[in-house]
Amino acid sequence: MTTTAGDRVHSVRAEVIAAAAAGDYRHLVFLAPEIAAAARPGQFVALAVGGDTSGLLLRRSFSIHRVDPGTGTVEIVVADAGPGTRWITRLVAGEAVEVLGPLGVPFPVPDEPTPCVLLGGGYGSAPMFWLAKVLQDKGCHVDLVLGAATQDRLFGADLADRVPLTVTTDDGSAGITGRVTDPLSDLLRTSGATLAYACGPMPMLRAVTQVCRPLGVSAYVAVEESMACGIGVCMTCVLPVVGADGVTRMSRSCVEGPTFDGARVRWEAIADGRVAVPGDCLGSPASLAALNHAAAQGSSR
Amino acid sequence: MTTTAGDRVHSVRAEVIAAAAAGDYRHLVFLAPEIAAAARPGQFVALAVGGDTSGLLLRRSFSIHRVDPGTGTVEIVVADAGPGTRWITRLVAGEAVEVLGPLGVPFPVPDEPTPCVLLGGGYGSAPMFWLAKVLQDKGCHVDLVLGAATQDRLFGADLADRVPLTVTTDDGSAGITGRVTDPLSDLLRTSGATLAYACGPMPMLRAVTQVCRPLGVSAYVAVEESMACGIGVCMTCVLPVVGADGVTRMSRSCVEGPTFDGARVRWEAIADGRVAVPGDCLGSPASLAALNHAAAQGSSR
Amino acid sequence: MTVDLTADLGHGVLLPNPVLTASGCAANGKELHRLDDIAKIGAFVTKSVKRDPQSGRGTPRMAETPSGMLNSIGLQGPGIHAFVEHDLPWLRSVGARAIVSIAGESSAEFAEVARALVAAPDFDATVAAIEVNISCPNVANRGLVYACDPASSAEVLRLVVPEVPRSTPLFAKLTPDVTDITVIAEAALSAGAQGLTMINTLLGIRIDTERMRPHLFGLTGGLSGPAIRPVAVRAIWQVYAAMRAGRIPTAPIIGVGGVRTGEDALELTLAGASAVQVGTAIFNDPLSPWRVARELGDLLHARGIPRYDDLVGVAHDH
Amino acid sequence: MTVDLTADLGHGVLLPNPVLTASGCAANGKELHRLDDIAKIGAFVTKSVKRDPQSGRGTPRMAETPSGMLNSIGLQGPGIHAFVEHDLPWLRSVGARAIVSIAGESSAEFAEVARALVAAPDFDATVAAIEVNISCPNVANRGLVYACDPASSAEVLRLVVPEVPRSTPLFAKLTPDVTDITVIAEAALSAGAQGLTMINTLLGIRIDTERMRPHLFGLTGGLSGPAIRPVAVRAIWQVYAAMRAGRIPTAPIIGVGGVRTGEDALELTLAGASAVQVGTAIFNDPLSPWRVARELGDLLHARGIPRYDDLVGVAHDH
Ligand SMILES: Cc1cc2nc3c(=O)[nH]c(=O)nc-3n(C[C@H](O)[C@H](O)[C@H](O)COP(=O)(O)OP(=O)(O)OC[C@H]3O[C@@H](n4cnc5c(N)ncnc54)[C@H](O)[C@@H]3O)c2cc1C
Ligand SMILES: Cc1cc2nc3c(=O)[nH]c(=O)nc-3n(C[C@H](O)[C@H](O)[C@H](O)COP(=O)(O)OP(=O)(O)OC[C@H]3O[C@@H](n4cnc5c(N)ncnc54)[C@H](O)[C@@H]3O)c2cc1C
Ligand SMILES: Cc1cc2nc3c(=O)[nH]c(=O)nc-3n(C[C@H](O)[C@H](O)[C@H](O)COP(=O)(O)O)c2cc1C
Ligand SMILES: Cc1cc2nc3c(=O)[nH]c(=O)nc-3n(C[C@H](O)[C@H](O)[C@H](O)COP(=O)(O)O)c2cc1C
Ligand code: FES
Ligand code: FES
Repeated sequence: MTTTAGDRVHSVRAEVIAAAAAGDYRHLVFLAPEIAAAARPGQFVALAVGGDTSGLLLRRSFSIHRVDPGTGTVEIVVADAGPGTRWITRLVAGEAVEVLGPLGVPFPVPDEPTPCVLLGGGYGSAPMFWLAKVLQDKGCHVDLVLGAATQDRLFGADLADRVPLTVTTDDGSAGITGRVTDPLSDLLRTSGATLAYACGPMPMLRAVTQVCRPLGVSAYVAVEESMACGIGVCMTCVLPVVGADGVTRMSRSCVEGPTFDGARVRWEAIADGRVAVPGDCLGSPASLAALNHAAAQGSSR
Repeated sequence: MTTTAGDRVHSVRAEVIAAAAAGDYRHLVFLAPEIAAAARPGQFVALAVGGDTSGLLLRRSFSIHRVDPGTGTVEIVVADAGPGTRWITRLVAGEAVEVLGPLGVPFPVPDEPTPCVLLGGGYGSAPMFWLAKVLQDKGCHVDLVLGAATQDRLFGADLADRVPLTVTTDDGSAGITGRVTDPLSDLLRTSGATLAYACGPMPMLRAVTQVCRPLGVSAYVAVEESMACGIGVCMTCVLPVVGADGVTRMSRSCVEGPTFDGARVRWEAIADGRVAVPGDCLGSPASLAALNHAAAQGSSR
Repeated sequence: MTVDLTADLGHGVLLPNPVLTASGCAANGKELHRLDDIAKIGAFVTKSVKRDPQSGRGTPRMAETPSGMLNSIGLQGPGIHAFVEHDLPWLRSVGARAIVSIAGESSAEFAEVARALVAAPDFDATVAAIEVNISCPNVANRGLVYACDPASSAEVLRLVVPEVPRSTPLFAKLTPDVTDITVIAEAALSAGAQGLTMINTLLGIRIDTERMRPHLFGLTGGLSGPAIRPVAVRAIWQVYAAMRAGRIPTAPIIGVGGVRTGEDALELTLAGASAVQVGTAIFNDPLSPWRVARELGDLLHARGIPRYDDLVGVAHDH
Repeated sequence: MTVDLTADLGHGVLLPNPVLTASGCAANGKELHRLDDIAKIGAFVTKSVKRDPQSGRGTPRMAETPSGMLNSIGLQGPGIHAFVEHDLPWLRSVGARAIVSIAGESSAEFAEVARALVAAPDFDATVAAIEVNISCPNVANRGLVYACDPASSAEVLRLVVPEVPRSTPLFAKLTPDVTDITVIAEAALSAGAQGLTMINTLLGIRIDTERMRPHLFGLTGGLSGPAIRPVAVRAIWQVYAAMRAGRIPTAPIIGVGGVRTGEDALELTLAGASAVQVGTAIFNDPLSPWRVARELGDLLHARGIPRYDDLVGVAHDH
């Protein structure tokens, strides 16, 4: 399992090749051969929005749905969530857009065939089909669970032709009524999976981790934190993650993530749209106060 | 000769019906029936630029090229002069744009048939064909002079089918080599015109006024001052104009103009992209100092 | 559910809705009335008026900036006597509620302007409040803006207060260009201001890179528009917080700075504003004072909030 | 014609071009180096570093605003010892010229950080100048930002100056959130700063209107981006004018605030900046530090101006 954190990031002006509705989402295909050649599942791209006269400076991030290194195309799935995404959903074929990528650490893929369960919530399904394919190519058995609030916000149920698929919706408009995590324990048991991958809203990722952990299943989750730069220079996209050394750090989800081992994420610090700094985090105000206190004690002795 | 300063201003979202190149300019036709019904030559419209995500707040002003109250269309001619106009020149049929109008005081039109000379410089030609028609409909003889730096920046030479036309370019790429004002004295003499109308850059308007004045010819000029609001509320678009009472005031070119009697404009205050406040202007620092001085003298007596 | 948009400016001044025009961004009413009825606007704030007619500065008087603009008008206007003779009767004739903004080059001039205004026949019927624009230069103090100095700010208020009946509240308009705006707020309130308007423009400069000289005739200009909204929200927040903490006298705040939508107006309200002015946004959309009020009502309706006034400063509780 | 883009920061520090990164907008180099060679940037300004590792604040740490953004990072970083051990050697290894930004919660901490930096084995080879970020809170003085107070500003400089060889100029970084920035500039220069960096961010707040609470975890944030450029130009202009008039000591100014294009860089230069930093624009276009330098060169070439350094402050002459 390797990462690409040190690899080249490409900044390109990409032509939109196709743009079409997909339920409540917009499915966009653009030409970015450098990105298509380098990207792996779990990585994302960042698009500039609003064109030349834009008052929106920050880029918007999107999981890569899939790439085709042969044709040089990159695909994303976009929900209209605000002014930036609205601008993107109005792009039509022939227009150009500034794209940065591939960004972030991809999902780690096992070297040996391993049974896996993949879970996608809403547009979080987008990268799962490509990931499924990569895993299957490695000989892994893959089960896929897609969930959403409603059928219209379910992405890609039609794309899962080669993967056993379970669908859930909150309102029962498609598949099983309930959460995407509901069928997870049963699936893990029946498939004997030891690996899970999830992409979707934070509460879902937390729930996936909570189901997997007691069963000894590793859960890799792709988080979605508000990002200003996407390339690791601004420090806005952090969340508390426990390192290999057991120390919690505020880690940048754009370069150290967006994929993390769910067991290492300090979920209890994340609530209600906010992330607090755990008291034992490296360099937290609490830990610095303790440090200074200890230093003072030391010097007074 | 009446003005429309008190009339209703319409703020509409207008569909672009047609957009095409015209030399270096872009000729735009949009649907705005309220504006088309009310507008008269010399008035202008103000367009919002950049769409929903725009960081450009201020509207851009354009002389109305012509209107068709029957079809409800309004036409303008746009030079790519910066980010706002660039955005406008990229509009295509089917898109929508926010338009405000009709704005400003139209050219005054004589009640009696009167021989006139019309002069347009660069895109300043745009309103002249419509004005010519209105004057001809009143029985006026009309001569038209169009000038520009180069042939590509000459607008509408092909539109002057019913008007005697003289063309000038600075570089001689079309018509007479020289300034649009060069043929003016001769034309005034031969046609016996007592009225001139001009639209174009400030130095041209000043020159037209200077040629006309000694000959007793009234020159109405449409000025182009930098405007923030276009509707008379911000006070950015002023220039010093002598009123009927002989007093100079900093007058708003968007509601008291853009058409002014050239003889009333204090051209000497306008130079090098700046307009100074004449010392004898109402409320100028100099005149207020004099006022205070007089008051002090009065009270000391 | 009907939403009650009434805004309470204190001293019995209730406005039918909390969305006002900002001084200098709507002239004195006639021009905007060509687009819609200004009597429907919460209150119409007039262009700051001085004693004598003012030519204002030379041009360029403005520069567009990213999501904002610089202006350097120089308070062009008719002077208080012409204002009282022409503008006030017109505002009355259309049934507008006016908040009259006054200015001066000396504290005595402020008082003189206030006196002439209060003496106007249309004063009682038309003027809901007076805005004292102390964010303008004090000629006696090296041209330093009054509101950059607590003592100068207080002096203006002390001279104006006796000229104005207590039923017509005085709002001091503050500049954000200070190290601590709560100090100026306190000075103005302690000297008798019954409310505050925040913020005026930020001082800015634009260079014409072609001509390699300052773009504005008057060199400096005031920065306004959505670009400055975070600064306006911060100023309102700080002063409201100081009031809650009892560090300065409590009084209503009128918020202004970068408001373009109903949501923006809500933002300033939640930070502590009892009413909100729309300025530069008018140049983008001259119907914005009416639109913002409508959007604000729609927002409250959609969220099931029955009374606007209940939202003032509410973000301080969460 | 070849254009000479050399920027002169005084004390013999010449940079091959005047376009730098802004502290905190480019981390410590590794990340941006994935896009292009940071050794080609005029100088790489590192994220402000304190003595100890810093977790920074909780999130949200940013809010997008019209043509700008608010940030509230809380100086997250490795601490000076890890910086000296890992970041500085890396910067040296790629041949970058670094300007190291230092910060502290007390003036003593600033001095301690400077001392550790100067003692680093890679210091001489890599550090062209030090930026003293006094636009951060002074814990001893109720969390008031040093650069809001002339005395605190001077104290930091007085303690840092003796730690640093004179051949490594110290640039004090100022906040625009003051009534008169020339007073702070004078305090910093008189206390030994050899240059000034202007401006840091403006204090702002954003309210989350859905949740009706402040959007940022840390309540206030710093406003940056093109939205604030007119304020940066004004601050540079005022300080440069005060230097020309002999009211404060003369020293080079590094301009920062809203630069996105070569023309923006030229604007700050004409106002008085000897070099220019690119900050928030990097988030929009991570190649902007390189692009802005290229555009600036092209602009000068197109206008037949052979030397960048001849343009510094030129708008004051017209
Ligand atoms: C790694 C990653 C992958 C993502 N993948 C997808 C995807 O495949 N499909 C999709 O539709 N969306 C995806 N998102 C979310 C998408 O980036 C946001 O919906 C979008 O940024 C919102 O921008 P806006 O202008 O429409 O909304 P606004 O709310 O107006 O945005 C305002 C600011 O907040 C930031 N912001 C707001 N919401 C989010 C969010 N959820 N995540 C990150 N930043 C946010 C924006 O970038 C912007 O700077 C992803 C986000 C991340 C971080
Ligand atoms: C009454 C009137 C009629 C006009 N008619 C036409 C026309 O028919 N065709 C045409 O191509 N142009 C016309 N113009 C000029 C046109 O408005 C400007 O070219 C345009 O505003 C420039 O905007 P920009 O974003 O492209 O350039 P920028 O230079 O980036 O504009 C920056 C700011 O300055 C203002 N500005 C810049 N130049 C001018 C200018 N010359 N006049 C007014 N404001 C300016 C802009 O409105 C904007 O606020 C007219 C202007 C006025 C006032
Ligand atoms: C062109 C213009 C003229 C202004 N004139 C005045 C004025 O006369 N008196 C005043 O108190 N404020 C004046 N202002 C400031 C506004 O009232 C307001 O405080 C500021 O612009 C911030 O609000 P906004 O971002 O909504 O424009 C003016 C602003 C602009 C843009
Ligand atoms: C995310 C972010 C982090 C910043 N961190 C620092 C910092 O650590 N030290 C510092 O002196 N300035 C910091 N700044 C301020 C910038 O260096 C710069 O002064 C300011 O953003 C204005 O420039 P800009 O508009 O080009 O961004 C930061 C700015 C941003 C946006
Ligand atoms: S988004 Fe900037 S560091 Fe992650
Ligand atoms: S453009 Fe605003 S008054 Fe003329």
